[in-house]
Amino acid sequence: MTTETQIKPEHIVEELDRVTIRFAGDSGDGMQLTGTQFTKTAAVFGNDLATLPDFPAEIRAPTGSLPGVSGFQLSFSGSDIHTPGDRPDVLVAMNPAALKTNIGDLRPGGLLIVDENEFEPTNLKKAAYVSNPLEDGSLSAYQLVPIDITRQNELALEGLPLNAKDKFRSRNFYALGLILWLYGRSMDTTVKWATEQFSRRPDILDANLRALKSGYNFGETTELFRVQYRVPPAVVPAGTYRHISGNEATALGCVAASVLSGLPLFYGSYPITPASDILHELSKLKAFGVKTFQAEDEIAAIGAAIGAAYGGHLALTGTSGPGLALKSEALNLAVMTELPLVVIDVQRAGPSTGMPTKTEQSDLLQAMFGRNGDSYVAILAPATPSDCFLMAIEAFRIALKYMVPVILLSDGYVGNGSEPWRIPDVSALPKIPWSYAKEGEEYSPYSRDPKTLARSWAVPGQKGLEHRIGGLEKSGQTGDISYDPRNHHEMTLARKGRVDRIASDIPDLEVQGPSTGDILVLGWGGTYGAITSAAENARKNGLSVASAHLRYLNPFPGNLEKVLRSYKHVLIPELNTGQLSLLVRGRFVIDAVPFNKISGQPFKIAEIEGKIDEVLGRSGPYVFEFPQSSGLSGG
Amino acid sequence: MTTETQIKPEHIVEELDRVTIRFAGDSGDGMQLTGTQFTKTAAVFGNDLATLPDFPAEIRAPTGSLPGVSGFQLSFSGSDIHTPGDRPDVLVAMNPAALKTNIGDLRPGGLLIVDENEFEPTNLKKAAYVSNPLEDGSLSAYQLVPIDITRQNELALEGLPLNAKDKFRSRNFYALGLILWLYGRSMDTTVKWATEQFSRRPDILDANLRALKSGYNFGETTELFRVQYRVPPAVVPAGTYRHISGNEATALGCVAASVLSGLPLFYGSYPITPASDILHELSKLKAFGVKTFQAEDEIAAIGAAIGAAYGGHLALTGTSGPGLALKSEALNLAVMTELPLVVIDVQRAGPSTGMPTKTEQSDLLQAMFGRNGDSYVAILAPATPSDCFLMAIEAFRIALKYMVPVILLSDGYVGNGSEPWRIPDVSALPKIPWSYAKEGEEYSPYSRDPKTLARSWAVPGQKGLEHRIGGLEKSGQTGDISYDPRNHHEMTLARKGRVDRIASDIPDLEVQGPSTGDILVLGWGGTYGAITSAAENARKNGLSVASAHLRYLNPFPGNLEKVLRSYKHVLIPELNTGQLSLLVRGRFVIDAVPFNKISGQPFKIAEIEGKIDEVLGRSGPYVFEFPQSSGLSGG
Amino acid sequence: MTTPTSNGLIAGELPVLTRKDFVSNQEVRWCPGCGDYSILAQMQKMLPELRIPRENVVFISGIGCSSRFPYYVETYGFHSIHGRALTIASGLKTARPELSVFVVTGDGDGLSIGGNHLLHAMRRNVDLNVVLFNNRIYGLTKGQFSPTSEFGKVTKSSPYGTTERPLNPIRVALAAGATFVARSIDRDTKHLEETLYRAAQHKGISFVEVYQNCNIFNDGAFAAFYDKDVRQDKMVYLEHGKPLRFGKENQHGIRLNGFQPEVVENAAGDDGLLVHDTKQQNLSLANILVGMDYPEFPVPIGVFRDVDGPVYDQLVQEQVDAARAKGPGDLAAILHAGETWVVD
Amino acid sequence: MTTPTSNGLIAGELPVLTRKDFVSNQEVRWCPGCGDYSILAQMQKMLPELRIPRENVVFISGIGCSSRFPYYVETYGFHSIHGRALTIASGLKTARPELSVFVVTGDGDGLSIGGNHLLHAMRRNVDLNVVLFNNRIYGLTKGQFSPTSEFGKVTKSSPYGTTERPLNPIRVALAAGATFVARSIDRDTKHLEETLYRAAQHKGISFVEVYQNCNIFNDGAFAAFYDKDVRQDKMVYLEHGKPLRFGKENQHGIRLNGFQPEVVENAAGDDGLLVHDTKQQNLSLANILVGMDYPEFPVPIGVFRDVDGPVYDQLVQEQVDAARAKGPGDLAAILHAGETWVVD
Ligand SMILES: Cc1ncc(C[n+]2csc(CCOP(=O)(O)OP(=O)(O)O)c2C)c(N)n1
Ligand SMILES: Cc1ncc(C[n+]2csc(CCOP(=O)(O)OP(=O)(O)O)c2C)c(N)n1
Ligand code: SF4
Ligand code: SF4
Ligand SMILES: [Mg+2]
Ligand SMILES: [Mg+2]
Repeated sequence: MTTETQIKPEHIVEELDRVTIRFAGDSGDGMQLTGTQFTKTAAVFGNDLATLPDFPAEIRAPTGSLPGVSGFQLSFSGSDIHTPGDRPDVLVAMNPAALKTNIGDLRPGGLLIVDENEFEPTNLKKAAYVSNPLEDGSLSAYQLVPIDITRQNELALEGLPLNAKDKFRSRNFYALGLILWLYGRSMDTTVKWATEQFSRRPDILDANLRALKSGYNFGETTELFRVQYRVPPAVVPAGTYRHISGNEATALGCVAASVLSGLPLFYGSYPITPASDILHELSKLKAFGVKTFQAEDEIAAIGAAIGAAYGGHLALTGTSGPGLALKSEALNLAVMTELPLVVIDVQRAGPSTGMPTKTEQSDLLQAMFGRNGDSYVAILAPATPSDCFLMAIEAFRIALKYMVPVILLSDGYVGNGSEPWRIPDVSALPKIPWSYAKEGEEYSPYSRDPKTLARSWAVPGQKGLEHRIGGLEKSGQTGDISYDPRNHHEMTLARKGRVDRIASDIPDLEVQGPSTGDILVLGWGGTYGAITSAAENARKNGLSVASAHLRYLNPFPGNLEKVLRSYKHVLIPELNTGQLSLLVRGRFVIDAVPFNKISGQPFKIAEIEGKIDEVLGRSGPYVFEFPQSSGLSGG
Repeated sequence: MTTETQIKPEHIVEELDRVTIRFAGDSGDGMQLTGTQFTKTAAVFGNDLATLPDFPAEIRAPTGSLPGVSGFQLSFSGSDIHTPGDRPDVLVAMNPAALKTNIGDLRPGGLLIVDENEFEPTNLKKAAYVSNPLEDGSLSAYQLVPIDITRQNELALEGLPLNAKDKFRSRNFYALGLILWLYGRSMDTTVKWATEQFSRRPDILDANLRALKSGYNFGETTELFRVQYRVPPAVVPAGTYRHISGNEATALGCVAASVLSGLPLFYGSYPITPASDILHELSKLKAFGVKTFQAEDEIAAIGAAIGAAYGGHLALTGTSGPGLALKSEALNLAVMTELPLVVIDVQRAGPSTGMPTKTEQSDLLQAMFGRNGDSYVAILAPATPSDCFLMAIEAFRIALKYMVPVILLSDGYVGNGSEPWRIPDVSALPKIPWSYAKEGEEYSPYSRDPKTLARSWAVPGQKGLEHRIGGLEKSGQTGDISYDPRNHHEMTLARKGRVDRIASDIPDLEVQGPSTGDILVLGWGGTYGAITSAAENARKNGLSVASAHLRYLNPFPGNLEKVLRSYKHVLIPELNTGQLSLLVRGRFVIDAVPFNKISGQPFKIAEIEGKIDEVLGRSGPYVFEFPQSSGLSGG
Repeated sequence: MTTPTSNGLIAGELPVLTRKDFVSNQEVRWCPGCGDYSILAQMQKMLPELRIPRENVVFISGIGCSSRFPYYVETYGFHSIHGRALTIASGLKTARPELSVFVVTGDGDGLSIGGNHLLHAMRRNVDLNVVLFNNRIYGLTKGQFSPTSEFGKVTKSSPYGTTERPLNPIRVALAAGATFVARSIDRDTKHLEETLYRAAQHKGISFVEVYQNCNIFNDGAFAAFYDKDVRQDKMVYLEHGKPLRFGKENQHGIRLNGFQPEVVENAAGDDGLLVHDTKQQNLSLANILVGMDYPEFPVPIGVFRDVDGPVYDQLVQEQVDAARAKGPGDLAAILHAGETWVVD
Repeated sequence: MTTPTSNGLIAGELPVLTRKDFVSNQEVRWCPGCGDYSILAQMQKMLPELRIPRENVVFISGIGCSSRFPYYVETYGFHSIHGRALTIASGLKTARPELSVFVVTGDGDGLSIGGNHLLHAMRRNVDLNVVLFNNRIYGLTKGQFSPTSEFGKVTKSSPYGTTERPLNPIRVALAAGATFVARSIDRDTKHLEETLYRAAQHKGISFVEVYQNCNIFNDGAFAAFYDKDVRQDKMVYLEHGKPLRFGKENQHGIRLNGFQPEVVENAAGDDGLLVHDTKQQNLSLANILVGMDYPEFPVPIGVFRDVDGPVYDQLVQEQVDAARAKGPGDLAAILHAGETWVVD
């Protein structure tokens, strides 16, 4: 399972349990690629890991500018980890702008590798540096290692038939080589990948590989680094693993649901960050019978999906927050016509256009209530990137069984983040059952299954089951339009009741830690890692802290109230102003404590630990420490 | 103040405090007109009153059909009343369908006047009667008075140069005349109105007046009614009164806000039931500088209003539930750009198209949360038709002072309902203050007033204040695009905080009844009348019951928590599945009891009284009694 | 993953249905005298002629008086939300190309709130049959102006007259690339039925504008040219391959002067008269015809365009079929795609 | 109720501004090489020529790369939401007709999600200046096909090629009744600046489609006809009153054959060549020109239509003015309208 680690005897080797590295550079500098390659290498080696890519908002912001900085953070470990790390131990900054926007996060004493070549007046000015930070002593809190990466790389590529720009573009491989060496990792994974990737550009391949090796050798030969580090492999369950991002896992989960149900998948969507990748993924999978429909807008996208659901297909629409707002009127049509439909919202920071490339959990109440009338849908939320696979399947299972729209609340952090994933055994995945109304029998569109309250589903093409549905209230008996008071009252309660009944069909909420105690930290969605780690740390510190994570937001798991009442305090950290908090407090009349961060960034473990201390009275009120870069616009 | 009452000595006159009458007939039978005329007469006489029109969903459903039935209920009284009455004392049914759909509501022993001419086989069949109810004894619980209105009216109009259809169409005047006589009312108001109304059709005028008088005289001369009734005038504050519907009052309130602020009113809207009348009203008022923009859809309507707000005008958009769903994405742009905008939602029964002509209060949570991100707006709700005038003015006051979108939640019951209104003295209405940023001074679009947190408003045309706003997050300092974590956190809290601060600028919640006690019945919107009456009745019965009505839903009045904690129980009746309940429970962690009816019908007083008894343990669980017609579709 | 229906269009097995088979049990609830009744009747007459199993026919509508249509037709039906019928229909037809999908919409539903979906369904050329009931008013909401109301029209929402020029639905359809575009009239029952039939037969999107009288809120909107006594002088029927002629004795004609049409009164022969050609891919002729504005010209009625084009739902199906022909999707294989590693 | 601004267009007081006055302090953040830079530059050059007080100029955009435009122009600016710029602009202009309002949109923003608003703003003829940056791709979301992408185009969201035909923005604008319709190109800076100027001068809506190269996701989309060496042979510039001629030596021409255009190679004289006329109310000619599809025809560049029409915002203002001329609104009077009674 491990590739030979390349630790040379002449270096001191220090063993670490966990390391967090951030690569930062201009968006043209290939930092996402560098990070991904290192991540794969660590994964193949057997580390547990978590990643956090951080894209700039602009397609191509001006080179060297602050808004143009692109970052990729990963944390890899010899034991179980849940987050990409609060603060990097190592920062690789390819230019002054990358340094400026990222240095605030580096832990004091951390290793800071910079490409000193780039610290010349023009770039310094673009990054709004008045003096050169490499020289003015402002970085004294860190282990600063300035390397002239650009120049070293140029030298390494001398003689290659490439122009200066192309040569310059390979310097991320140089940096990657150096970091691989530093952590005693093999270049194999990257060499293999690059060989495939650049098979049609042997000149580029050659340059990149030379850069990679030069960086590696530079580490080996210079005296700059006296210590090499070793992070042993983690103990993880046996199986075949791959790396997967949340959006990929979502797409695969939807296709799996199609295979497991035997219904063809139809995806209606309109591109929007950070959900577009689901469209890109699914549009490739035509061999599975998947049809993707890039609509003229979000309304048309959900409309088309409703049409497909009406036609008996597995219907999906996906978007991000502003798109969900646009879909709300049509989603209500699916609520009223009780059609099985899955809606994916990869949440981003709002309101309005907000910060499209930043994460947030602020669409929960929109998902619950963002429609006219008393309109109930089921709501699920994956906790991690790979969980998207299972939750997508689960969304379709519920939609088909209860004839109900299901909203799957992913977010930018989960969707773009990635993690190692133990690939499930396809034959072990349970089939998804569904049924159409029987031909030849009396049919009434709103006759309900007594157990699930699901209405009976007849689809065009079924002989003798011709009927009409629509957005007007319908008689529960005949299916005809009805303005009858009792009927509307009862139909409203039936539509709600059908969602409530799902509670008995989903797993109970699981608690990590003591089953009664001082604090339960309750979370949902992408905060899973930070919450779990914070509670673990608290327990390690001897505190009575449990954590639990809701993957079902509507209905809640049946045991939720009991769990909540087993702790003195319930703490609910969310990346919003308190949305789950409101639901929990309002539903159970429990004085749960909201903990809210609305900065477009995921929680740090330390932040939640800090709040736990506050709630336990171990410290004063917790105050967020935002990075120093905060005064800058576009940072 | 009173017109001479026309009670003749030869009849027994019984004095009543309150009478509720329902006129019901085919939509072509002019029942709305009949009801309105009686209402006006009662108003001019000095009664307090309340009305409830009930239109069919179809424009013109087939004559005589159940879905074609149109009704108008009014309650008039010698003392203060708040609702159009739970159950009519008198039902006038112009055909079998009208009888069928309305008889379930008539109080046992009530007076039932029917046009017996219409109870012939075809009509009976259309109303799904197997036998003639006038003959089969099924109406024995009521004082049945069958009159051959059609024929009597025909005779009265004999010789007039009108065709049979036109003659038939005047029989509502005959019925009106009869009822006017029965309650000892003058025909003056109706004669005056008709004379103006039909000034260009003297033949029709003549027929209607003859019909009116014949009905009146029929009461006077026949022995069918031995008793005449008298409902004395109520003691109401001095002033000039008129009749006003909620939608009219809303339109007038908006124009008043324009006059009081000195800013021209711009109304962007797309027609939708039951909000269209606001568009119709405002489109007439060009002399006030009002510009109405009938947009291509609801999105364009709010977009245009946002444009007008950006241009420094008084910006308004209005719709009903499905339209609010469509506006949600754009409304969030107004939230983000912090522009003053008023959004009116005349709620109707949902979800989806629902029952467009029926009332409901089910858009509260949509108004609160129906947008992506943490998005806060102010929310107001008028309690009665005439209250719409004041709340519209208040909405604009708040929007301008806090630079915030305000949603005004009216509903079909309030919007279409009408009541006598003491016309305010224009000169006594307070001016609405606002200000643009000062030319010549440094301008930053997100610099905030320290007290209100409102941002500074500069509008195109102001020299030297050129700036850019938009839906992306902006730096609170510079107004430039900002992805800075701290900035987003702080801006989100500022947008929320600005709404929260309104709490100190609105009146405290007033309580009717004891200031501490067993139950507080808390309501909002159009349930005001039923709740107030039920609490009054309960107090009359010696119970410790207070009521309070929220006209401000976000933020809540500052004293709300204190009020809530002064009672053993808090009961929250709503025409939805528990929306205010959730907000109150979640905010204050108080176990308020939801009481929910979702039938498209307003609350009856008795229903709330029944629930009060349940909460006090004076009776078992309260169960709604829906009218018998409930099995029928389209009823 | 098979398509989940029991019936497709199986050759040799064409069903014999009658008009009655397409009448539902729902009471029709338009105002007495409304033009919608005729459109419903012609549709119900036409449907059996298509020889399609009834269960393969679907009617989808938005909101409006016209959009009540599906309730009255005994097929599958979906009365959706305002303006969105085409989106639902496009999804349904793309998912299930074997169905025969009709869309019923109004001038408000289809051209106001739903205008964009019309544009895009047409450019995609989804094989739908769209019928737009144009009464130049909002009926259901009781009489506001619509995007086809005449400039200056006084309505409930325009007491001072509108200040906006109407859209011409045919012109919009042509600009969006609709492959079958026609206009008919509620009262000309024969022409209407025939037009609906041709539209249904067309592969690709068909768009039929029907002038429909709303006798409650816009009575007589089309009377000026389609009242019995003037009709022949004020309308010109477009027929493929025939010169444009009109008038009581068919005595007048239309010819081109450069690219501008002009009326020739009492045209002697057909010489020089414009000959209609529905088969032109190029839109010039259709655009010239749609530019013949009343009252300068007689109102053109009939098929403006009837051409072939790439059909969206078919092409999507073909892409799927082609991909599956290379080997149907293997779930285990895509789960294992990319780099994997084994922990044991 | 006076309009709340300090500056109107006061004759005799025209401001003298320079290009620099229209450059904001914001760093321009398009990809290096993007065609948007040129459009921005020509706009900033053109604006001073209008002699409008800078504070009376407003730029409103939707979302997309193109829609970042307002940040870079030192006027009032509103970067709104995807597809809705025209609604905001229509409201602003209707409320404040004295302002000069520009709308910047993309092929996705303006024709996909925003297509309907385009139709309706055009039919209303709101006096706006609309510039649509057509790069035939979604730039900001990183490379999905747009409604102007060529049929069959392979993009991130169409790995098997699109199955839908593109819209022609000019054709749509004409069909919706836009009164000024033109096409220009990012790289032809002179033509572009001039076209923007003429568009801004037009009373009523002006629509300018600008072919714009997205060098990141759709590089060279227009290269086939506008690369330096082929340009003169593959494009034809439309000039009012002039015969349609093109080619390196201006040797080729366009003439009509019936209602169909055809290329005349090496046309001797101008005789018989089609003479351009932007002033036709009738759309036939403009529609013929827009139907000249590449590569059969050279790509027409220039003003297709430039006519007068009733201007929405003006008419609305006139209705208000007329009503107020009869006596401004009296609040007390309308509160007391209808029947009233006095209780004392
Ligand atoms: C989202 C939404 N907006 C508005 C309405 C109200 N509405 C229903 S039908 C209609 C227009 C009807 O006009 P048209 O489409 O011409 O149909 P017609 O009634 O004339 O047949 C409107 C505005 C609605 N139901 N939903
Ligand atoms: C409601 C909504 N849907 C989708 C998006 C995502 N989005 C932003 S710009 C864009 C399309 C951009 O294409 P275009 O309008 O052609 O502009 P370009 O970037 O090419 O200049 C999309 C789909 C969004 N911001 N909002
Ligand atoms: S309102 Fe007009 S369109 Fe609607 S049903 Fe009545 S007549 Fe027909
Ligand atoms: S992505 Fe394309 S359109 Fe957008 S800025 Fe870059 S080059 Fe320009
Ligand atoms: Mg209509
Ligand atoms: Mg584009």
